[in-house]
Amino acid sequence: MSAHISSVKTYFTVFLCLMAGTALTVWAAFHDFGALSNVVALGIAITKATLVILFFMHVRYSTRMTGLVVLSGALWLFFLFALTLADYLTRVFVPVQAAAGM
Amino acid sequence: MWQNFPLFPDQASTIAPKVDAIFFFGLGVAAFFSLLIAVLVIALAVRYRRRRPDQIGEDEAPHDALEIVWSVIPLLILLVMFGWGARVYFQATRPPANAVEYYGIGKQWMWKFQHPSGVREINELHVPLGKPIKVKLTSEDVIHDFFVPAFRVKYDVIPGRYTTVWFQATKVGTYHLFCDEYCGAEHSRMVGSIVVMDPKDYEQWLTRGGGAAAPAASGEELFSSLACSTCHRTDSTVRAPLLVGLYGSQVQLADGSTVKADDDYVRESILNPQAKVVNGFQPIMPSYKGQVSEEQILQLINYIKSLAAPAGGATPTPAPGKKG
Amino acid sequence: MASTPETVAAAPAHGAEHPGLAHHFESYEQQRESASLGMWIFIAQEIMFFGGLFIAYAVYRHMYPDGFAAASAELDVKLGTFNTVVLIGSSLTMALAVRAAQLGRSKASAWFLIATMALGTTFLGVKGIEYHHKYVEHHIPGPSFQFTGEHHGQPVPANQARIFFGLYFGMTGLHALHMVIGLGLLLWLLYHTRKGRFTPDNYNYVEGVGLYWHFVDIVWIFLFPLLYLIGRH
Amino acid sequence: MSSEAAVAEAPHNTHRVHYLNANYGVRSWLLTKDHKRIGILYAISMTFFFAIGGIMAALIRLELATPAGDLVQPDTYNRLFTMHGIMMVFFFLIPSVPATLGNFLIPLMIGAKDLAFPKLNLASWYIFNIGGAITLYALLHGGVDTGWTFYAPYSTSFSNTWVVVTGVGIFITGFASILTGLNFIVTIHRMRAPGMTWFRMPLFVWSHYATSLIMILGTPVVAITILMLAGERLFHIGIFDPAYGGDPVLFQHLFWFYSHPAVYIMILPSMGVVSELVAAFARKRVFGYGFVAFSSLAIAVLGFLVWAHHMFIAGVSVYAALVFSILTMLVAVPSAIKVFNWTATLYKGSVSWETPMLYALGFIGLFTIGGLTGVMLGTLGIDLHVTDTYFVVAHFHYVMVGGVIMGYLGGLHYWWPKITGRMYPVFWSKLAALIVFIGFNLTFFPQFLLGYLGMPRRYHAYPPEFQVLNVMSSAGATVLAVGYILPLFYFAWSMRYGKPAGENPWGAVGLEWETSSPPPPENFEVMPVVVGEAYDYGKKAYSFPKQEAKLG
Repeated sequence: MSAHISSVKTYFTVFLCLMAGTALTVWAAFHDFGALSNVVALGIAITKATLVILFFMHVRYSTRMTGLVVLSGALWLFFLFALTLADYLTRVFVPVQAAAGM
Repeated sequence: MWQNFPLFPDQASTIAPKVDAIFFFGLGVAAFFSLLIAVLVIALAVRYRRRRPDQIGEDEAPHDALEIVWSVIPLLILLVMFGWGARVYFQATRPPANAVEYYGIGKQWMWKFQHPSGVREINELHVPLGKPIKVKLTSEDVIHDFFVPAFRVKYDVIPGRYTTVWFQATKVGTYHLFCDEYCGAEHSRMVGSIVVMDPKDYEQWLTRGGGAAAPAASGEELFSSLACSTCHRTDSTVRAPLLVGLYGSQVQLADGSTVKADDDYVRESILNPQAKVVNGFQPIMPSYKGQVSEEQILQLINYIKSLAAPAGGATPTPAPGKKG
Repeated sequence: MASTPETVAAAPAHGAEHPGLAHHFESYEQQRESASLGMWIFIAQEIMFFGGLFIAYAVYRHMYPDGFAAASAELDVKLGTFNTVVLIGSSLTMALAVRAAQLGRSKASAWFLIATMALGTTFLGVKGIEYHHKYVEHHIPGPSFQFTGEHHGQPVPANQARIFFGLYFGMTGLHALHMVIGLGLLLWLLYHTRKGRFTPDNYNYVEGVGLYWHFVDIVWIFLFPLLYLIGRH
Repeated sequence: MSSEAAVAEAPHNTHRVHYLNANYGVRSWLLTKDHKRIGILYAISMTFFFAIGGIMAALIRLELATPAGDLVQPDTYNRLFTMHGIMMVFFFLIPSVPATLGNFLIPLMIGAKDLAFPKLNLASWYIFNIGGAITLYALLHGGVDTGWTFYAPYSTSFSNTWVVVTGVGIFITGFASILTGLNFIVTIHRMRAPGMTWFRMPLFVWSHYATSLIMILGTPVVAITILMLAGERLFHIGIFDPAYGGDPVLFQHLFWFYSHPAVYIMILPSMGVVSELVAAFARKRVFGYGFVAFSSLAIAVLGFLVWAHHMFIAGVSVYAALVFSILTMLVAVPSAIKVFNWTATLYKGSVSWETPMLYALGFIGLFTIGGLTGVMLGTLGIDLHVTDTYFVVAHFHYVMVGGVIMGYLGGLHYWWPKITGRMYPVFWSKLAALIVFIGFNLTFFPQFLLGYLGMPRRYHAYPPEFQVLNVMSSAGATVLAVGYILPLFYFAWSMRYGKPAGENPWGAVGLEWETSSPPPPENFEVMPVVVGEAYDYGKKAYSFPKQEAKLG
């Protein structure tokens, strides 16, 4: 199967979605969502990244193997984050704050 | 080199038998499986040795059941080891409430200890038999590690934060203290000893040997020499909060939150006063960072602790001799 | 997935009728799939490379939220947003360049490559301006670092801001380095496109550099909100 | 070794072109794109680094023969154990089996002409040597005294040795590992011979596939950690240094995120070698082929979830310690599956006691001890007492020296006839295997006792009561050194005087034994098609369709 060739229209629609995403994330930054502000910012960034991966990088049309490699990259990053933060979020930190913060 | 040749460390603390118990269980599992595999491999290799040059082995149908068995059984044994180990770990890292608190400072290639009564020692720590002892540790430079093999006690001593170890000695004697995290050139000389004594001898040693001023007393001198007393007065709270009865109480901060006035709060307020400003006061207190060493901070903390007694309470009279 | 088990044709010397097909590959398709898979594995490795910096960011933002918010306030959101638009634009032109190569239109592909390089250089130019601004403000970690900021009325220790700026320069610096390498690859690609080396059968290098460029864009898509947009409310 | 060109032609195959006599001259070797020659180049530079690491090990053992630190200055001792660690881990153990035997054999075993990216493969060797040269440059100027673990804040602010330069050396060598891993994954996915499905591949290839996953996903994290360490040391950003508000435990998290999977990079290829040896010398299909294959992948994935069992007493939270301890128990199960399956393969086999099989049996025994002491270290209650003592030193030497090096030597002895077309003397090789086994146990078993007695790691002066065990260990080290030197002699001898080995000297089943020894430049005169299962000693597993019209 020769690699899929997307139409110019697809590329431009994806581009516009990315522009909208950028505007949205900047707008969202100036409004207080409390604890959710991180979730919103990361959510928008992940959607934009997925758009680039699926359409600009043709993962949408390429072999299952390519998708597997992308997912394994993300999964390993998740391993790193989940288990490192597991330590930091549950650590009863008794800081000698002065030395640390000063 | 032959006269003293131990093969097993002596048990000198309450946690030691517990650690040894799970160690022997682990050793038993390791020895059993190692011997099992070794005997099986040698027996099979001899029993089925090649007799004719062109002889080939018989093909075996796969036994999925057997595979599951020798996956699940090792896993179960491992989970038992995990659970038991976790219990011992919890006991070893949680000091009992009535533990007496000592201070320990690791500094490149020496140990400095301070008893609750203020006596200070270098590279040696005298402790009473049978009492739970908690040592609050921090480091002034790199990561060290407080390791007493006879007590089966070990924890890293990390700069920038407090870590604690606790033990309750069960045998009188002198035991090795090692620094167990690589810390530079003289890492292998950063050793000391823990001397376990009868409580009576310990008290005697304290008064006789450890003649240093009670930390609260020298803390009091520091309190005035560093001009803390100019603002923190006992009679007025115009410029600074009242310190009498402060230690251990809940403090209402300017940003609305409340925090317990423990060692770290006091320490932080000395070195970085703006971090937690008490409600109703201006952040005018200067920072003492760089002007006070770790020991002086500990002495100040002890002085403020001694103020915890109700006003006019028996502030300990300064002991006669004063060791620097 | 294994190379399609057609009869094992006696492989002729590849050079003659199959320009650009390496001797140890059976077919163009096998060569293209290998090149694409190789590039994707390289990108998975790059994800973990940047991942180390992102976890350091996450840990210190958890430990010093105020310090990070105060330090982030020093960054210029307008320039950051402009840069994001520029970089996503360059991703578009890169995708069109790859498409042109797939269709064998070398001239169009060359122009799109030039557009991508122009946008990339603009991005680096804007980054240069921002770095100079930090230099003037003494916000570069090192002996000359000064910081007196505050967040919600609370003064913020310089240490916490220094960590933020250390991570800022680490992450955006590494990203900029990847951009410079990308521009070098694009230049090499432009040279070979103009010489007509890439055909609809053999455009692996164009696709490879395209994947690399899109990855660098994705890294910035995450960097922008995490560095520029915290603590703006 | 490097004067390959001088290899005397074995009389009977003078007319046949193979990869050694295809072309001559130093240029033909230094610019080769042939995976077989690159494997040999790797073997040469790795042996050189192993020798340096070995000399340091000897000096360390000499120093430790006496309680007082009287052979070298304390600072010199610190540099010795640091460079011993760096040289052995980064420049010998990680590339040991994959870069030599893996490079040589994977294309042969899956019926490909070469690896997917030959130019990248050669670049990987050059990058490996450049990294090595930089680290040697730092070594000659005093080396590093931070331990191979580079813990902050000692490495960032208190050590005034060549930390940054050595870090750059290791950073560069890491890319050689990444390129090798990338090459293997793409080759195994895209270039298998027709008919070679995943479950007909040799277990050697499975284990290298799992190793490559770790190389790709783990190495970059240590690369960025070294960059951050250098940044901290030069600009005092405050990422790892508590004096500037950093957390030294974060460095340990990032360092061990790679360095624990790195120990699986070292052991998995040797496990692959042992699977091949046990199958070949029992002349039987490996028992539970599917389970052994998937256990390699399971080790690669679970290996990434357990790193903080190196940090139980380093200040991580108690709950995180629980999570990592239970995950460590999980990662031990696939290794147990492998050991049980190897043992079961011997049942009803036709077991021959050739030299490679001696190394394989030695591996199974020693790796079992190493693995089980590893599980003891993963148990929180025990780790509390034994971490950072000689118990840990004994554990990882049992796995790395008893496991990886035994596997590497076994593989070398097994495929030497295929690589050089020559056999080596049986008596001397069996003697060397025995000496290595005895020397190894005498060196490292006493260290288990020392560990529980509480002798800390990285001490050059220790209390006198530990001396007897240390003297035993030092004595064992000398025996081990003899065991490692012997193969250099008889391997060199065999290249000139060894009996010519035919296509299949051991009567084993495998695509690499279906071509001539040494193999032709493109591995097979005619590309094979796989029709049978792996290790099927019953019927012929490979056919060569164009058998009659023999090519050129």
